[in-house]
Amino acid sequence: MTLNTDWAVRWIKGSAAVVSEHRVELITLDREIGDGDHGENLDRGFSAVLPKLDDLPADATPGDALKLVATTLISTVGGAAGPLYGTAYLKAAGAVAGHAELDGEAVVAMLTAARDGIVLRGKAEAGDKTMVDAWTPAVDAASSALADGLGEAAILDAAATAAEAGARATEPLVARKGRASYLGERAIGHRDPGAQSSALLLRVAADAAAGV
Amino acid sequence: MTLNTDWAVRWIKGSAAVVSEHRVELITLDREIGDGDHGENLDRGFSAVLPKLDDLPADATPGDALKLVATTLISTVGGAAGPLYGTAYLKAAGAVAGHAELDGEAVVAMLTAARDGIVLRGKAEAGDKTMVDAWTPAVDAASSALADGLGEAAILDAAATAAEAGARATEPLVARKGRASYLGERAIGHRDPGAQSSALLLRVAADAAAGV
Amino acid sequence: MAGVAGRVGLVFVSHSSKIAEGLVELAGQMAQGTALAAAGGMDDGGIGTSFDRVGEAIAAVDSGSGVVVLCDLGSAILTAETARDFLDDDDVRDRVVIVDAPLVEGAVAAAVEAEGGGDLAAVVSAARSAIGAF
Amino acid sequence: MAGVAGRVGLVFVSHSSKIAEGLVELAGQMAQGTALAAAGGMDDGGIGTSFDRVGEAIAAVDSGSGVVVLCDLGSAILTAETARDFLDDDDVRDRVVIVDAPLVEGAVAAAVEAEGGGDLAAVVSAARSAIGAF
Ligand SMILES: Nc1ncnc2c1ncn2[C@@H]1O[C@H](COP(=O)(O)OP(=O)(O)O)[C@@H](O)[C@H]1O
Ligand SMILES: Nc1ncnc2c1ncn2[C@@H]1O[C@H](COP(=O)(O)OP(=O)(O)O)[C@@H](O)[C@H]1O
Ligand SMILES: [Mg+2]
Ligand SMILES: [Mg+2]
Ligand SMILES: [Mg+2]
Ligand SMILES: [Mg+2]
Repeated sequence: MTLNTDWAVRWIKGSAAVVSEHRVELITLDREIGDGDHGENLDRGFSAVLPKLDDLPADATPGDALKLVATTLISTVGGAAGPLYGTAYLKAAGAVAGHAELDGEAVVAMLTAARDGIVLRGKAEAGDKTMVDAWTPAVDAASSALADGLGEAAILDAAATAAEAGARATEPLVARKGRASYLGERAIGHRDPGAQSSALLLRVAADAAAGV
Repeated sequence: MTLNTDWAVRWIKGSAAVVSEHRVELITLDREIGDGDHGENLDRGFSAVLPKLDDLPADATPGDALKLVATTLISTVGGAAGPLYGTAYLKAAGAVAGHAELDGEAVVAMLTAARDGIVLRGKAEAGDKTMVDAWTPAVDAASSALADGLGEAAILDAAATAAEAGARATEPLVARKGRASYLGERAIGHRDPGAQSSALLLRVAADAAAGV
Repeated sequence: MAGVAGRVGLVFVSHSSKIAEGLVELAGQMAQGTALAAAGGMDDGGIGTSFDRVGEAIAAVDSGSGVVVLCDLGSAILTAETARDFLDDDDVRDRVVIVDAPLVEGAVAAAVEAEGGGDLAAVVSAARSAIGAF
Repeated sequence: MAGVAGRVGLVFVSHSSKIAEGLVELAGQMAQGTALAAAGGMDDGGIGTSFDRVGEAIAAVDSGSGVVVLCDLGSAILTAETARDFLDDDDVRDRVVIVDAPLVEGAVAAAVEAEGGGDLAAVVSAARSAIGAF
């Protein structure tokens, strides 16, 4: 039941679909406490990834597919999410480089590397009201699920569920990184758009694995 | 031998001529330690004053003529010299408002008000390598000349001579105001363009009075 | 955008018309309901500052709640201060504040504060404390 | 302008192409012999930052003496840092410094220092200490 490149491609295609579907929601969240482009940025980025998937060689690994996402997002997103997600996917790809199939341990390594990449790039800490507040609980939940002996799909499901809770938990926070930090107390009551999109993307990863 | 509106108009027309004549010199000085537009800025400003002199009413005072220069320079110069000289001429005009003719005391009051206007606007102190370094010695020399019982023309001549020395004395200085302050030690050895143009303008004032 | 009732307006004074206009774009992204005006370049569009453009920009964004003016270089501050001094109406003059803050960073911070309904003092202090916020 | 031998080059990263281009104009007035490049806007010119534009701008102004990159907002810094990380040549990467300084004020101060022949460290420190210089 390990996760192969087909899974990775399903995850990426599903990400493009979910980002396009939630475009307006993400724009609205970002309009409240940012510049209102987060949905557009991610839609632009993932739309640009889709045609490139066809060029992946037959023997491409999941890491190869993630690397493709990384470079494409970096080149096309145009907002903070570009370098942040780009670095996340790049580090995730590095963590599973060479693996044709990802077992539970590899999945946790991948998620951990992604989160570490975001932190390396953006230097946000937990509670700063950023996408880190979705990723860190996701990584923690995935590690616990692995320790509990769960399989890949269940690990990703735990990660997604934790990310969703983490995104909701950004609502009462004041932002200390990103544009929302300009708002001070006025950011309170609004969910961080990047945390929300992170939860969406992790849910797609879990859904893509659930069918395996 | 007091100075009337004819004198003021001769001073202004002569200023336009001398600024146009020294355009390249002032540009070159400003290129060394600034952005190279001081000659162009002043030439634009005084050229714009000339046609307006024709609109001065027959009973205009010297102060009215100076006020015309002030508002025109403020609107057209486009660089620091605009608000600085503009404020200088405006305060000078205020100091002699209502006088049809300027005696020595009025001349000193006019020069003092001009210098004070520049300081009020630009907040430079003596030695900051700005036009203040021409104006302050000029005011001091004019006051001494008045105390020595000299006439208007001789007062202005003393002021011009002191301004010329003051402009030269900016050469060894490091700038603490204006664009040249970006250059640090590299401003040493270059004459301040605004101090130089100030000396030129004061010399014209003296020349215009010498004929009286 | 014309002055917005109850809200502080902003004027961006730059030697470059492109910088001033670009700032209206940039700050406007996070302050779509706030009056922002560019006063860049000389009257002929060349590099320099224009007394008239500054005066017009102040008039354009003033709604009675105050105007914050940000400038790029010292000579822009001199032009802005002169334009302020020449305002006919004492009340208007008293509510125009020229802030010595980094232009771009101050503009975005001030725009966000104005958009949030901050008063003149709050917008001024947002501009001043801009740097390093993000 | 292409890289100038022996001189530090500058890159201005802004979400607005107008701001970046205006800065090349403004800083260029006092640094006519220094390589300055605008990396403003997204690839399509919209408001945002472009990884490719930053990379190309760095390559354009690099003469081997170092490149100083100034940015408008935090997300521009993230883009610039990513572009720097992706430079193929380690030597080039080591001489590209992204400075956290006010964009306009830092750009002018850095440009003047580079024009005067200051080395990479001097240009970086000029940018950092820009505010309030004038
Ligand atoms: N320094 C940072 N560290 C982590 N996440 C960040 C940081 N800065 C911004 N973000 C995330 O990026 C999101 C905004 O993305 P986006 O709208 O695409 O960028 P921009 O703010 O440039 O318009 C925020 O909601 C936040 O989650
Ligand atoms: N704060 C100031 N106080 C007094 N004089 C100043 C000040 N700033 C600049 N100057 C004068 O202005 C001159 C430059 O004028 P100009 O070239 O027209 O302006 P800019 O620097 O805007 O291009 C300088 O040589 C200096 O004499
Ligand atoms: Mg955004
Ligand atoms: Mg954006
Ligand atoms: Mg000049
Ligand atoms: Mg100039």
